Amino acid sequence: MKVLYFAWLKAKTGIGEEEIAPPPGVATVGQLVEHLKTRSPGHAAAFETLSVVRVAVNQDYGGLDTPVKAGDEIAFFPPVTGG
Amino acid sequence: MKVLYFAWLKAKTGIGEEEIAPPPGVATVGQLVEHLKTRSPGHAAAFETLSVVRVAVNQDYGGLDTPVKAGDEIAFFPPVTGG
Amino acid sequence: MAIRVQRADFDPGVELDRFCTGKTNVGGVCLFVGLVRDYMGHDPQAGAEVRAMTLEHYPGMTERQLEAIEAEARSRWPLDDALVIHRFGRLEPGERIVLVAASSAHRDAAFEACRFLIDWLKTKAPFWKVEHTPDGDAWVDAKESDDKAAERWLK
Amino acid sequence: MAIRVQRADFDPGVELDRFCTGKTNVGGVCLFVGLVRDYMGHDPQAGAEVRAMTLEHYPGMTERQLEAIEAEARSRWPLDDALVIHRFGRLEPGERIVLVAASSAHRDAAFEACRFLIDWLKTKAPFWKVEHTPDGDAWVDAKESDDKAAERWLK
Repeated sequence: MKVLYFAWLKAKTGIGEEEIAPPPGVATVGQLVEHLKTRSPGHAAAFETLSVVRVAVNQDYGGLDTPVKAGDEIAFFPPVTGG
Repeated sequence: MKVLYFAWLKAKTGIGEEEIAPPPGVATVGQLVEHLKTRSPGHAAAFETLSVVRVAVNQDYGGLDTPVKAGDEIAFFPPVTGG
Repeated sequence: MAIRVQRADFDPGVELDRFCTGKTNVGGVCLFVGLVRDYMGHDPQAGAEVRAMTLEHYPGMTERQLEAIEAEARSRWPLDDALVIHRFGRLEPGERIVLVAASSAHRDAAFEACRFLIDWLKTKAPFWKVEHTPDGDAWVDAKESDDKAAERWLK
Repeated sequence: MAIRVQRADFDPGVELDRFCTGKTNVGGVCLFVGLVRDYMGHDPQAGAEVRAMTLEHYPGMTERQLEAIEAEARSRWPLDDALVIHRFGRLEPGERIVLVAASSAHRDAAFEACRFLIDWLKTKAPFWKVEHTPDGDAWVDAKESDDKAAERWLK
Protein backbone atom coordinates (compact mmCIF):
# COMPACT_ATOMS: atom_id res chain seq x y z
CA MET A 1 0.00 0.00 0.00
CA LYS A 2 1.03 3.61 -0.60
CA VAL A 3 1.32 5.88 2.44
CA LEU A 4 1.40 9.68 2.04
CA TYR A 5 2.29 12.36 4.58
CA PHE A 6 1.40 16.04 4.36
CA ALA A 7 2.26 19.26 6.18
CA TRP A 8 4.08 18.73 9.49
CA LEU A 9 3.63 14.95 9.29
CA LYS A 10 5.74 15.07 6.15
CA ALA A 11 8.29 17.23 8.00
CA LYS A 12 8.43 14.87 11.00
CA THR A 13 8.66 11.62 9.04
CA GLY A 14 10.96 13.26 6.51
CA ILE A 15 8.95 11.42 3.84
CA GLY A 16 6.25 12.53 1.42
CA GLU A 17 5.29 9.11 0.16
CA GLU A 18 6.37 5.54 0.82
CA GLU A 19 5.41 2.02 -0.31
CA ILE A 20 4.61 -0.16 2.68
CA ALA A 21 4.16 -3.92 2.89
CA PRO A 22 2.79 -4.16 6.41
CA PRO A 23 3.05 -7.40 8.39
CA PRO A 24 0.07 -9.74 8.59
CA GLY A 25 -2.52 -8.51 11.07
CA VAL A 26 -2.56 -4.92 9.82
CA ALA A 27 -6.16 -4.62 8.64
CA THR A 28 -7.19 -1.15 9.89
CA VAL A 29 -5.79 2.37 9.93
CA GLY A 30 -5.15 2.04 13.67
CA GLN A 31 -3.11 -1.11 13.18
CA LEU A 32 -1.23 0.52 10.32
CA VAL A 33 -0.36 3.49 12.51
CA GLU A 34 1.06 1.17 15.19
CA HIS A 35 3.21 -0.45 12.52
CA LEU A 36 4.33 2.88 11.01
CA LYS A 37 5.43 4.19 14.44
CA THR A 38 8.07 1.43 14.54
CA ARG A 39 9.68 2.50 11.26
CA SER A 40 11.73 5.46 12.59
CA PRO A 41 11.87 7.97 15.45
CA GLY A 42 10.44 10.50 12.96
CA HIS A 43 7.44 8.28 12.32
CA ALA A 44 6.96 7.80 16.06
CA ALA A 45 7.05 11.58 16.54
CA ALA A 46 4.58 12.18 13.71
CA PHE A 47 2.02 9.84 15.29
CA GLU A 48 2.67 10.85 18.89
CA THR A 49 -0.61 12.80 19.25
CA LEU A 50 -3.23 11.04 17.17
CA SER A 51 -5.92 13.59 18.05
CA VAL A 52 -4.27 16.04 15.65
CA VAL A 53 -3.79 13.52 12.84
CA ARG A 54 -6.38 12.98 10.12
CA VAL A 55 -6.45 10.09 7.69
CA ALA A 56 -7.81 9.49 4.22
CA VAL A 57 -8.09 6.04 2.66
CA ASN A 58 -8.22 6.18 -1.13
CA GLN A 59 -8.86 9.93 -0.89
CA ASP A 60 -11.89 9.68 1.40
CA TYR A 61 -11.78 10.63 5.05
CA GLY A 62 -11.49 7.68 7.44
CA GLY A 63 -10.77 6.87 11.07
CA LEU A 64 -8.70 4.44 13.09
CA ASP A 65 -11.22 1.68 12.38
CA THR A 66 -11.27 2.15 8.61
CA PRO A 67 -10.10 -1.07 6.87
CA VAL A 68 -6.90 -0.97 4.82
CA LYS A 69 -5.60 -3.51 2.36
CA ALA A 70 -2.89 -3.99 -0.26
CA GLY A 71 -3.16 -1.47 -3.07
CA ASP A 72 -4.80 1.23 -0.94
CA GLU A 73 -3.58 4.82 -0.82
CA ILE A 74 -3.49 5.99 2.80
CA ALA A 75 -2.71 9.61 3.63
CA PHE A 76 -1.95 11.13 7.02
CA PHE A 77 -2.15 14.86 7.62
CA PRO A 78 -3.11 17.51 10.18
CA PRO A 79 -6.57 19.08 10.29
CA VAL A 80 -6.96 21.05 7.08
CA THR A 81 -6.44 24.83 6.91
CA GLY A 82 -7.35 25.90 3.39
CA GLY A 83 -9.66 28.64 2.23
CA MET B 1 -45.51 71.88 2.13
CA LYS B 2 -44.37 69.76 -0.79
CA VAL B 3 -46.18 66.46 -1.35
CA LEU B 4 -44.65 63.76 -3.56
CA TYR B 5 -46.22 60.57 -4.95
CA PHE B 6 -44.38 57.56 -6.29
CA ALA B 7 -45.19 54.36 -8.20
CA TRP B 8 -48.92 53.58 -8.36
CA LEU B 9 -49.78 56.46 -6.03
CA LYS B 10 -48.36 58.76 -8.69
CA ALA B 11 -50.41 56.91 -11.33
CA LYS B 12 -53.63 57.16 -9.29
CA THR B 13 -53.28 60.81 -8.30
CA GLY B 14 -51.93 61.66 -11.73
CA ILE B 15 -49.39 63.87 -9.94
CA GLY B 16 -45.72 63.44 -9.12
CA GLU B 17 -45.37 66.48 -6.91
CA GLU B 18 -47.61 69.24 -5.66
CA GLU B 19 -47.40 72.25 -3.34
CA ILE B 20 -50.06 72.07 -0.65
CA ALA B 21 -51.25 74.71 1.78
CA PRO B 22 -53.40 72.55 4.03
CA PRO B 23 -56.15 74.10 6.14
CA PRO B 24 -55.53 74.81 9.84
CA GLY B 25 -55.74 71.68 11.95
CA VAL B 26 -53.54 69.57 9.68
CA ALA B 27 -50.66 68.79 12.03
CA THR B 28 -49.99 65.09 11.37
CA VAL B 29 -49.57 62.80 8.38
CA GLY B 30 -52.96 61.25 9.15
CA GLN B 31 -54.66 64.63 9.08
CA LEU B 32 -52.85 65.53 5.87
CA VAL B 33 -54.05 62.30 4.24
CA GLU B 34 -57.65 63.12 5.13
CA HIS B 35 -57.22 66.54 3.52
CA LEU B 36 -55.51 65.14 0.40
CA LYS B 37 -58.33 62.62 -0.15
CA THR B 38 -60.69 65.55 -0.73
CA ARG B 39 -58.58 67.04 -3.54
CA SER B 40 -59.70 64.67 -6.36
CA PRO B 41 -61.20 61.23 -6.98
CA GLY B 42 -57.67 60.14 -7.93
CA HIS B 43 -56.35 61.24 -4.55
CA ALA B 44 -59.20 59.43 -2.82
CA ALA B 45 -58.36 56.27 -4.79
CA ALA B 46 -54.67 56.52 -3.99
CA PHE B 47 -55.38 56.66 -0.25
CA GLU B 48 -58.21 54.12 -0.25
CA THR B 49 -56.15 51.36 1.41
CA LEU B 50 -53.73 52.99 3.82
CA SER B 51 -52.19 49.66 4.84
CA VAL B 52 -50.32 49.60 1.50
CA VAL B 53 -49.20 53.22 1.67
CA ARG B 54 -45.91 54.27 3.20
CA VAL B 55 -44.90 57.81 4.09
CA ALA B 56 -41.66 59.71 4.46
CA VAL B 57 -41.40 63.13 6.07
CA ASN B 58 -38.31 65.02 4.99
CA GLN B 59 -36.95 61.77 3.54
CA ASP B 60 -37.25 59.76 6.74
CA TYR B 61 -39.90 57.08 7.23
CA GLY B 62 -42.87 58.15 9.29
CA GLY B 63 -46.38 57.06 10.25
CA LEU B 64 -49.86 58.52 10.50
CA ASP B 65 -48.90 60.23 13.77
CA THR B 66 -45.75 61.91 12.44
CA PRO B 67 -46.05 65.73 12.73
CA VAL B 68 -46.06 67.80 9.55
CA LYS B 69 -45.61 71.53 9.16
CA ALA B 70 -45.14 74.18 6.50
CA GLY B 71 -41.94 73.65 4.53
CA ASP B 72 -41.88 69.88 5.00
CA GLU B 73 -41.41 67.44 2.15
CA ILE B 74 -43.91 64.61 2.51
CA ALA B 75 -43.80 61.61 0.19
CA PHE B 76 -46.36 58.83 -0.23
CA PHE B 77 -45.48 55.55 -1.92
CA PRO B 78 -46.13 51.80 -1.82
CA PRO B 79 -43.91 49.38 0.11
CA VAL B 80 -40.53 49.48 -1.60
CA THR B 81 -39.42 46.80 -4.09
CA GLY B 82 -35.83 47.61 -4.98
CA GLY B 83 -32.79 45.38 -4.98
CA MET C 1 -17.28 53.22 1.56
CA ALA C 2 -19.47 54.38 -1.27
CA ILE C 3 -23.08 54.67 -2.41
CA ARG C 4 -23.95 55.09 -6.05
CA VAL C 5 -27.45 55.51 -7.47
CA GLN C 6 -27.33 55.67 -11.23
CA ARG C 7 -29.12 55.02 -14.48
CA ALA C 8 -25.96 53.74 -16.17
CA ASP C 9 -24.78 50.15 -16.02
CA PHE C 10 -21.80 49.23 -13.86
CA ASP C 11 -19.04 46.68 -14.31
CA PRO C 12 -19.15 44.10 -11.50
CA GLY C 13 -15.70 42.78 -12.40
CA VAL C 14 -14.10 46.20 -12.11
CA GLU C 15 -15.84 46.83 -8.77
CA LEU C 16 -14.73 43.46 -7.41
CA ASP C 17 -11.15 43.95 -8.58
CA ARG C 18 -11.02 47.22 -6.68
CA PHE C 19 -12.01 45.32 -3.51
CA CYS C 20 -9.49 42.53 -4.11
CA THR C 21 -6.41 44.52 -5.04
CA GLY C 22 -3.68 45.99 -2.91
CA LYS C 23 -5.11 45.14 0.52
CA THR C 24 -3.00 43.12 2.93
CA ASN C 25 -5.26 43.22 6.00
CA VAL C 26 -8.45 41.98 4.37
CA GLY C 27 -9.25 38.31 4.72
CA GLY C 28 -12.38 38.22 2.65
CA VAL C 29 -14.57 40.05 0.18
CA CYS C 30 -18.23 39.15 -0.22
CA LEU C 31 -20.19 40.54 -3.12
CA PHE C 32 -23.75 40.17 -4.37
CA VAL C 33 -25.13 41.17 -7.75
CA GLY C 34 -28.88 41.23 -8.41
CA LEU C 35 -30.05 40.69 -11.99
CA VAL C 36 -33.35 41.19 -13.84
CA ARG C 37 -35.18 37.90 -14.40
CA ASP C 38 -37.43 37.28 -17.36
CA TYR C 39 -40.43 36.00 -15.41
CA MET C 40 -42.77 37.35 -12.74
CA GLY C 41 -42.82 36.10 -9.18
CA HIS C 42 -40.89 33.16 -7.83
CA ASP C 43 -41.66 30.35 -10.25
CA PRO C 44 -40.19 30.48 -13.78
CA GLN C 45 -42.84 28.03 -15.06
CA ALA C 46 -45.84 29.79 -13.52
CA GLY C 47 -44.65 33.39 -13.86
CA ALA C 48 -45.66 35.51 -16.83
CA GLU C 49 -42.95 36.70 -19.17
CA VAL C 50 -41.23 39.92 -18.20
CA ARG C 51 -39.91 41.83 -21.19
CA ALA C 52 -38.38 44.62 -19.14
CA MET C 53 -38.85 46.52 -15.92
CA THR C 54 -38.59 50.14 -14.93
CA LEU C 55 -37.18 51.10 -11.59
CA GLU C 56 -38.47 54.35 -10.16
CA HIS C 57 -36.86 55.87 -7.10
CA TYR C 58 -37.03 58.86 -4.80
CA PRO C 59 -33.94 60.95 -5.52
CA GLY C 60 -32.44 62.29 -2.34
CA MET C 61 -34.20 59.90 0.00
CA THR C 62 -32.64 56.93 -1.81
CA GLU C 63 -29.11 58.13 -1.17
CA ARG C 64 -30.02 59.11 2.39
CA GLN C 65 -31.45 55.68 3.16
CA LEU C 66 -28.59 53.83 1.50
CA GLU C 67 -26.09 55.87 3.50
CA ALA C 68 -27.99 55.03 6.69
CA ILE C 69 -28.02 51.33 5.79
CA GLU C 70 -24.30 51.38 5.11
CA ALA C 71 -23.58 53.23 8.37
CA GLU C 72 -25.64 50.63 10.22
CA ALA C 73 -23.61 47.83 8.62
CA ARG C 74 -20.37 49.54 9.58
CA SER C 75 -21.57 49.88 13.17
CA ARG C 76 -22.41 46.17 13.36
CA TRP C 77 -19.35 44.61 11.71
CA PRO C 78 -15.67 45.55 11.54
CA LEU C 79 -15.62 46.35 7.83
CA ASP C 80 -12.67 47.38 5.76
CA ASP C 81 -14.88 48.71 2.97
CA ALA C 82 -18.43 48.58 1.68
CA LEU C 83 -20.12 49.48 -1.56
CA VAL C 84 -23.71 49.78 -2.76
CA ILE C 85 -24.55 50.52 -6.40
CA HIS C 86 -28.22 50.62 -7.41
CA ARG C 87 -29.55 51.41 -10.85
CA PHE C 88 -32.84 53.00 -11.83
CA GLY C 89 -34.68 53.43 -15.13
CA ARG C 90 -35.57 50.80 -17.72
CA LEU C 91 -33.81 47.43 -17.43
CA GLU C 92 -34.13 44.32 -19.55
CA PRO C 93 -33.81 40.68 -18.43
CA GLY C 94 -30.22 39.79 -17.66
CA GLU C 95 -29.29 43.37 -16.82
CA ARG C 96 -27.66 44.20 -13.51
CA ILE C 97 -29.84 46.02 -10.96
CA VAL C 98 -27.78 46.20 -7.81
CA LEU C 99 -24.36 45.39 -6.42
CA VAL C 100 -23.47 45.22 -2.75
CA ALA C 101 -20.06 44.30 -1.42
CA ALA C 102 -18.27 44.23 1.91
CA SER C 103 -14.70 43.42 2.86
CA SER C 104 -13.36 42.58 6.29
CA ALA C 105 -10.48 40.86 8.02
CA HIS C 106 -12.89 37.99 8.67
CA ARG C 107 -15.15 36.17 6.27
CA ASP C 108 -18.15 35.94 8.59
CA ALA C 109 -18.26 39.74 8.86
CA ALA C 110 -17.96 40.13 5.08
CA PHE C 111 -20.76 37.63 4.41
CA GLU C 112 -23.09 38.94 7.07
CA ALA C 113 -22.60 42.61 6.24
CA CYS C 114 -23.16 41.92 2.55
CA ARG C 115 -26.38 40.04 3.20
CA PHE C 116 -27.53 42.65 5.67
CA LEU C 117 -26.95 45.39 3.09
CA ILE C 118 -29.09 43.72 0.44
CA ASP C 119 -31.79 42.60 2.91
CA TRP C 120 -32.19 46.07 4.41
CA LEU C 121 -31.90 47.81 1.10
CA LYS C 122 -34.80 45.74 -0.21
CA THR C 123 -37.11 46.89 2.55
CA LYS C 124 -35.83 50.45 3.19
CA ALA C 125 -34.45 52.02 0.02
CA PRO C 126 -37.23 53.83 -1.88
CA PHE C 127 -37.22 51.97 -5.19
CA TRP C 128 -40.26 50.60 -6.99
CA LYS C 129 -40.35 48.18 -9.88
CA VAL C 130 -42.95 48.10 -12.60
CA GLU C 131 -42.74 45.04 -14.83
CA HIS C 132 -43.53 45.27 -18.54
CA THR C 133 -45.25 42.08 -19.66
CA PRO C 134 -47.18 41.04 -22.78
CA ASP C 135 -50.37 41.69 -20.75
CA GLY C 136 -49.34 45.19 -19.76
CA ASP C 137 -47.51 46.87 -16.92
CA ALA C 138 -47.70 45.68 -13.32
CA TRP C 139 -46.23 47.21 -10.20
CA VAL C 140 -44.29 44.61 -8.27
CA ASP C 141 -45.71 43.91 -4.82
CA ALA C 142 -43.41 43.96 -1.83
CA LYS C 143 -42.53 40.45 -0.79
CA GLU C 144 -43.25 39.05 2.62
CA SER C 145 -40.05 37.04 2.26
CA ASP C 146 -38.09 40.29 1.96
CA ASP C 147 -39.69 41.64 5.14
CA LYS C 148 -38.77 38.39 6.91
CA ALA C 149 -35.22 38.61 5.57
CA ALA C 150 -34.86 42.15 6.90
CA GLU C 151 -36.35 41.17 10.27
CA ARG C 152 -33.50 38.69 10.76
CA TRP C 153 -31.30 41.71 11.40
CA LEU C 154 -33.44 43.47 14.01
CA LYS C 155 -31.46 43.76 17.19
CA MET D 1 -20.29 24.13 -12.39
CA ALA D 2 -16.54 24.06 -12.10
CA ILE D 3 -13.70 23.26 -9.72
CA ARG D 4 -10.22 24.60 -10.34
CA VAL D 5 -7.14 23.88 -8.21
CA GLN D 6 -4.19 25.80 -9.51
CA ARG D 7 -0.90 27.47 -8.68
CA ALA D 8 -1.62 30.41 -10.99
CA ASP D 9 -3.53 33.51 -9.94
CA PHE D 10 -7.08 34.05 -11.16
CA ASP D 11 -9.01 37.17 -12.11
CA PRO D 12 -12.02 37.65 -9.79
CA GLY D 13 -13.51 40.27 -12.09
CA VAL D 14 -13.45 37.98 -15.10
CA GLU D 15 -14.98 35.13 -13.10
CA LEU D 16 -17.73 37.39 -11.76
CA ASP D 17 -18.49 38.81 -15.19
CA ARG D 18 -18.98 35.28 -16.49
CA PHE D 19 -21.60 34.75 -13.76
CA CYS D 20 -23.34 38.04 -14.43
CA THR D 21 -23.54 38.01 -18.19
CA GLY D 22 -26.15 36.61 -20.51
CA LYS D 23 -28.39 34.96 -17.92
CA THR D 24 -32.04 35.92 -17.81
CA ASN D 25 -33.29 33.45 -15.18
CA VAL D 26 -30.76 34.26 -12.47
CA GLY D 27 -31.83 36.66 -9.76
CA GLY D 28 -28.60 36.82 -7.84
CA VAL D 29 -24.92 36.01 -7.82
CA CYS D 30 -23.02 35.72 -4.55
CA LEU D 31 -19.26 35.56 -4.61
CA PHE D 32 -16.54 35.35 -1.97
CA VAL D 33 -12.83 35.93 -2.41
CA GLY D 34 -10.34 35.01 0.32
CA LEU D 35 -7.08 36.95 0.49
CA VAL D 36 -3.75 36.47 2.28
CA ARG D 37 -3.43 38.72 5.34
CA ASP D 38 -0.11 40.03 6.58
CA TYR D 39 -0.52 38.97 10.22
CA MET D 40 -0.98 35.73 12.13
CA GLY D 41 -4.16 34.78 13.89
CA HIS D 42 -7.19 36.99 14.33
CA ASP D 43 -5.77 40.21 15.76
CA PRO D 44 -3.70 42.49 13.50
CA GLN D 45 -2.12 44.18 16.54
CA ALA D 46 -1.19 41.00 18.39
CA GLY D 47 -0.37 38.78 15.44
CA ALA D 48 3.20 38.40 14.18
CA GLU D 49 4.01 39.65 10.72
CA VAL D 50 3.39 37.17 7.92
CA ARG D 51 5.70 37.74 4.96
CA ALA D 52 4.19 34.98 2.86
CA MET D 53 2.51 31.61 3.16
CA THR D 54 2.77 28.36 1.27
CA LEU D 55 -0.30 26.26 0.64
CA GLU D 56 0.33 22.55 0.32
CA HIS D 57 -2.44 20.26 -0.89
CA TYR D 58 -3.17 16.64 -1.70
CA PRO D 59 -3.53 16.45 -5.48
CA GLY D 60 -6.39 14.21 -6.45
CA MET D 61 -8.11 14.21 -3.08
CA THR D 62 -8.46 18.00 -3.23
CA GLU D 63 -10.40 17.88 -6.49
CA ARG D 64 -12.41 14.92 -5.25
CA GLN D 65 -13.41 16.69 -2.03
CA LEU D 66 -14.20 19.98 -3.77
CA GLU D 67 -16.41 18.14 -6.27
CA ALA D 68 -18.22 16.44 -3.39
CA ILE D 69 -18.70 19.80 -1.63
CA GLU D 70 -20.09 21.35 -4.79
CA ALA D 71 -22.43 18.40 -5.40
CA GLU D 72 -23.67 18.75 -1.83
CA ALA D 73 -24.38 22.46 -2.39
CA ARG D 74 -26.25 21.68 -5.60
CA SER D 75 -28.36 19.09 -3.76
CA ARG D 76 -29.28 21.60 -1.04
CA TRP D 77 -30.07 24.69 -3.11
CA PRO D 78 -31.53 25.27 -6.59
CA LEU D 79 -28.37 26.65 -8.14
CA ASP D 80 -27.92 27.94 -11.62
CA ASP D 81 -24.14 27.69 -11.42
CA ALA D 82 -21.32 27.32 -8.93
CA LEU D 83 -17.59 27.80 -9.02
CA VAL D 84 -14.69 27.03 -6.70
CA ILE D 85 -11.14 28.14 -7.49
CA HIS D 86 -8.40 27.39 -4.95
CA ARG D 87 -4.72 28.16 -5.34
CA PHE D 88 -1.72 26.37 -3.88
CA GLY D 89 1.96 27.21 -3.65
CA ARG D 90 3.60 30.35 -2.29
CA LEU D 91 1.37 33.39 -1.76
CA GLU D 92 2.19 36.84 -0.45
CA PRO D 93 -0.04 39.18 1.58
CA GLY D 94 -2.81 40.64 -0.54
CA GLU D 95 -2.78 37.72 -2.98
CA ARG D 96 -5.98 35.83 -3.73
CA ILE D 97 -6.26 32.32 -2.24
CA VAL D 98 -9.76 31.18 -3.04
CA LEU D 99 -12.90 32.19 -4.90
CA VAL D 100 -16.32 30.64 -4.43
CA ALA D 101 -19.43 31.76 -6.24
CA ALA D 102 -23.01 30.62 -6.63
CA SER D 103 -25.87 31.91 -8.74
CA SER D 104 -29.54 31.15 -8.34
CA ALA D 105 -32.97 32.48 -9.18
CA HIS D 106 -33.17 33.60 -5.52
CA ARG D 107 -30.70 35.56 -3.48
CA ASP D 108 -31.06 33.49 -0.31
CA ALA D 109 -29.97 30.36 -2.19
CA ALA D 110 -27.02 32.20 -3.74
CA PHE D 111 -25.86 33.57 -0.38
CA GLU D 112 -26.34 30.35 1.53
CA ALA D 113 -24.73 28.12 -1.07
CA CYS D 114 -21.74 30.46 -1.34
CA ARG D 115 -21.20 30.52 2.39
CA PHE D 116 -21.71 26.77 2.62
CA LEU D 117 -19.08 26.22 -0.07
CA ILE D 118 -16.42 28.24 1.75
CA ASP D 119 -17.33 26.89 5.21
CA TRP D 120 -17.18 23.26 4.10
CA LEU D 121 -14.14 23.79 1.95
CA LYS D 122 -12.27 25.13 4.98
CA THR D 123 -12.86 21.97 6.99
CA LYS D 124 -12.89 19.30 4.25
CA ALA D 125 -10.58 20.24 1.39
CA PRO D 126 -7.03 18.93 2.05
CA PHE D 127 -5.03 22.15 2.07
CA TRP D 128 -2.47 23.17 4.69
CA LYS D 129 -0.93 26.57 5.21
CA VAL D 130 2.54 27.25 6.50
CA GLU D 131 3.18 30.90 7.34
CA HIS D 132 6.59 32.44 6.74
CA THR D 133 7.33 34.96 9.48
CA PRO D 134 10.46 36.81 10.63
CA ASP D 135 10.73 34.16 13.39
CA GLY D 136 10.55 31.24 10.99
CA ASP D 137 7.91 29.02 9.49
CA ALA D 138 4.79 27.93 11.35
CA TRP D 139 2.06 25.56 10.25
CA VAL D 140 -1.32 27.17 10.71
CA ASP D 141 -3.55 25.39 13.23
CA ALA D 142 -7.08 24.49 12.26
CA LYS D 143 -9.52 26.99 13.75
CA GLU D 144 -12.29 26.00 16.09
CA SER D 145 -14.32 28.81 14.54
CA ASP D 146 -14.04 27.09 11.16
CA ASP D 147 -15.29 23.82 12.63
CA LYS D 148 -18.21 25.68 14.17
CA ALA D 149 -18.95 27.42 10.87
CA ALA D 150 -19.03 24.07 9.07
CA GLU D 151 -21.23 22.53 11.76
CA ARG D 152 -23.90 25.13 11.01
CA TRP D 153 -24.57 23.17 7.83
CA LEU D 154 -24.92 19.68 9.35
CA LYS D 155 -28.36 18.37 8.59
